[in-house]
Amino acid sequence: MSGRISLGRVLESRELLYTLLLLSVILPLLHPIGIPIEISVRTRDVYNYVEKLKPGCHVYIEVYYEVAARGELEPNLIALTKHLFDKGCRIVYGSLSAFGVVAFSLFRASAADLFADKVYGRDYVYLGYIAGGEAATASLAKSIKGTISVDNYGNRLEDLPLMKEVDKATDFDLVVIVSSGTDVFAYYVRQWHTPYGVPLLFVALSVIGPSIEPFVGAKQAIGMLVGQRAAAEYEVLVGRLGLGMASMDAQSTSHMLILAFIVIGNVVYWSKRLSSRRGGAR
Amino acid sequence: MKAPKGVVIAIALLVVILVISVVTWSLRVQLYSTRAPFSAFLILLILLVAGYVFMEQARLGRSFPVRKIPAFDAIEEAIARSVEMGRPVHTTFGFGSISSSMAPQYVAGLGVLAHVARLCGKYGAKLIATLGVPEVIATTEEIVREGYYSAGRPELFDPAYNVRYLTDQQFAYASAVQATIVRENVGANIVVGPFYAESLIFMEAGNMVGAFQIAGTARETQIPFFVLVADYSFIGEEIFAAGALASGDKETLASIRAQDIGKFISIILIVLGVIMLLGGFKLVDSLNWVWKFG
Amino acid sequence: MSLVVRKYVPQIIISAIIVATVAFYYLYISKEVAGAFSTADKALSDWAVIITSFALIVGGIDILRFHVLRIKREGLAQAPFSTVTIALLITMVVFGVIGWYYSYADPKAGITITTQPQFRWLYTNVYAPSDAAVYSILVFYIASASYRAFRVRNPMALLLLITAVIIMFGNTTIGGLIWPGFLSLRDWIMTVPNTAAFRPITIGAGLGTIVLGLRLLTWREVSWMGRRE
Amino acid sequence: MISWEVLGAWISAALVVWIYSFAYRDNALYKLAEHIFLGTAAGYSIALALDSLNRVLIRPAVTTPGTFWATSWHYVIPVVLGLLMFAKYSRRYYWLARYAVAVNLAVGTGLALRAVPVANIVRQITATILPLWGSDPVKVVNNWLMVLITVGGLTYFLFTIFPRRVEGAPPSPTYQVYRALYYIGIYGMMVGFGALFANTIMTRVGFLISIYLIYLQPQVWASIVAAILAAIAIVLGALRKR
Repeated sequence: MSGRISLGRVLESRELLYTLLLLSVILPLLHPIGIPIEISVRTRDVYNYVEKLKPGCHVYIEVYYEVAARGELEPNLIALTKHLFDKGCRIVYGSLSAFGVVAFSLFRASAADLFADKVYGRDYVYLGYIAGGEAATASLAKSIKGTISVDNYGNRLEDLPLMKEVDKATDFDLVVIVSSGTDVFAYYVRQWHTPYGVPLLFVALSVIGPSIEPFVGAKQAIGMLVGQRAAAEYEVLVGRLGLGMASMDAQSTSHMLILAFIVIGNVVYWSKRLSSRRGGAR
Repeated sequence: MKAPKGVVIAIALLVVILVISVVTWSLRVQLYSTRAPFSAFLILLILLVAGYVFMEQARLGRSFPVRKIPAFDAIEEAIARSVEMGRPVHTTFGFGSISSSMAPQYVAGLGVLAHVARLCGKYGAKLIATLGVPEVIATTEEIVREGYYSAGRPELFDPAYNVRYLTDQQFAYASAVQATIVRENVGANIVVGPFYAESLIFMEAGNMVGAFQIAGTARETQIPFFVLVADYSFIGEEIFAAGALASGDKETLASIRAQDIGKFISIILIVLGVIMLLGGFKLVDSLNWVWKFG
Repeated sequence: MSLVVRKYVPQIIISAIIVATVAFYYLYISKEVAGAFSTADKALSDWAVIITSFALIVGGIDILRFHVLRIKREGLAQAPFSTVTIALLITMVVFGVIGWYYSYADPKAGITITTQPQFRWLYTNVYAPSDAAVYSILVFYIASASYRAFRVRNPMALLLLITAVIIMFGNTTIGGLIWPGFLSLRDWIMTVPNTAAFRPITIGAGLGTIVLGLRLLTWREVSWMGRRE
Repeated sequence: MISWEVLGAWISAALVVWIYSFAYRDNALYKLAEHIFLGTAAGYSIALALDSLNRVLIRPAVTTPGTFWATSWHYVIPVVLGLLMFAKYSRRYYWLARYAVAVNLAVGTGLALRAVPVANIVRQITATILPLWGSDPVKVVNNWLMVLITVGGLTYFLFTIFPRRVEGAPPSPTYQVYRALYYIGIYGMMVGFGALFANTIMTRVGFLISIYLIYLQPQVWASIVAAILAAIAIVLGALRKR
């Protein structure tokens, strides 16, 4: 009796749970298990859409997430960028938030292999931080060069070859919004999709997924990639396994741990409840 | 029953606006902007008028019984318990700037804070109000002061202890709040306001010290954490009702009847829309209709 | 008189601004009026930004005062910690002001308040990691919270647990190994019951906001003023 | 020679570890990390405030004084209101601060009242008007659930207008319908809460992965040393308490 209660005590202590949780996340990252993954219809749809883009197409990518959201969004961004570069697309990156600048530089560093044979200004451009929220989004849709005059690195936009090809929303064949918040998706729907009919693709955190679902349901976006799972699937599709896959293993182990603790919690709870009921009857 | 003047004026205003709308509509005049569907404006107007009418009725003595909101009643219990245990009461209502569209939720949080402060005065509890909204530091100090002074315990008021503005940066605020909860060993943890990811931080910190927790927010994504973890919770619009209940004023309370009217409007529109679909009529189009001609 | 300036004027300001901003948002009188409104609206949001900035500065002074007081009251036990806070606060502001100075003195250098090099260093190496760490400490909390939240106390809790287990299996690759249906079941829960569940809450929150707005308009909501006079 | 960059990376790793240590127990090193964080955050927010003042007010006034005074002269008002915020330190004129709060609160409430009728009410209603009859049975069931849970949830929240049960008398049909919807609403919402809660676990684990990759993995030794120090601090703290 006392043995069971003290065992319950140990299992109930949050220190044990936290330590195991840390291990269950870190160990799979160090030694990926490689649990196979099934490609969901939604990711497949996005992949097929990008697959249909023609060489020389232009894509705008909004990079809007803070460093903490990197683990979920960056693998998506990398996989998408690889796919787009493979299709011969030219990409303009921009950020409506100041932390996007940091996120972009980290992304650029961790996907260095993708950018190795690409020329800045011709194949891709990073506009940097564009202040002004929704108003800026609207203004960008009308004219990028009318909104800002220099890119993130101080180059004049007029001097960049890529920026001679594109300026307004309708010049882009696809607009990808990678965001850790909810509002930015709505900005682009309202300012880019509704007036100009530009196809949008959403890349979101898994918590945000449900709240932007309606946009996809209403065909205001061609699809969405949500969280690490989508990243892992996309990595499989484009053949560049990375953080997305490793993270899925970590997700699996940590979820199983939490589930195990939920079971333990119930066992402890019910054994206590039953034993106290028996005690009351005595 | 003779209708009071205010009610007549309010209803007359509503009727006048409706008549003008119908007339301008038939004349195809651009009276409303294309920013929002006309139905939204209409619903807003009806709710405002309805709320005003109820408040006027309450002023004339009509009473509207309100269903129990368990979380609200639990506040007093929580404070009484922490006084018994000799532990302070902690309350907070969020971070950020009040000039955002979260303003109503901050106000609801302030309403609950006023209630908590009065109860703390009544029971002689030590109150720690942490906040991250720079505009209302002075307000919070005043509210806490008022709570203690009105209960005749001015000696308990010590602004440097009672009111702690931490910072308006989300996680710095959150880290300081969790530390406050744990270090001060609070007996009751009452958090009502617009919360983001920090909601669970507060709940778990409260749980570490075994505090009695009452929490509420109208931000959908955080409601589950409060409902599943706190002892009592306000779900969504209940925080606004709590603000009204806290005022202890019958007329203020009467205004929440307008929320019910709004719910009935929603239910009726949904049911009507579904039934009309059978006949092939799309109510959705009428609801989404924007006042635009040509 | 004193009650007028203390209590009524602020409430008149509130009512006037709410009525003006909301009415002109919905109404369309002419192109000129709409244009004037959007200019005024932009100006008003700038006003709010300016006021908030002053409030933040007052808040900063309050933080300093709070920590000075703590050092005085709690002595050595608290002094090192509060000193650190005070020192870093002042350091950040000083670096910011230096950047500000250079933004005028040497505009070509491209240094502004937030891009001043030392300021940036503190931001990237102190502020950003701490911020991210507090955010991600939630992973521990959500684990211990689910330990308690999913105890099956009643039928409702059982429903909660079943939902949660499906979602957790659906989210992980291991769930797919056990039964491939978890993924589609998860998607169904997220799109149908989950969406439906939050809809009444969203509607209710909207209604509550409107009614609170009404109370502010009609001067019934006075908690924001603090003292009741 | 230690470069600033390496030092920064060490500090970052240590701060992360010490902040995590709070989950185990409050300790002196968490307190230190917390106070460091608070100081930088407070300084950062003041710097941001100066930056916004600079952006909307000072820069236009300095660079283009002509147009600024012609078009934006009224910015003097919020400046005065902002300065009135300092009145909170006065015992007699504390109420002056209210004027500024009033403006900001009204702006916020105005924004909410504009957005809410469309986003929170009309959009949600139109999204719920779904066909309940059709050829696709899956869709029909989904739509029924959608409508019933939404309407049920709305009845759950009713505060003042709802049918009451009269003691002794059999429940009226209206009351029965109300109770049924009420329960559909609360059970539906519980499913939503459970789903969102469980779904959030994934995001949070994702954050931990990011943090680990950015701050801890590159500075393994710094992290380990910081962790050991935190453990010592926790033990010392516990001993002192005893």
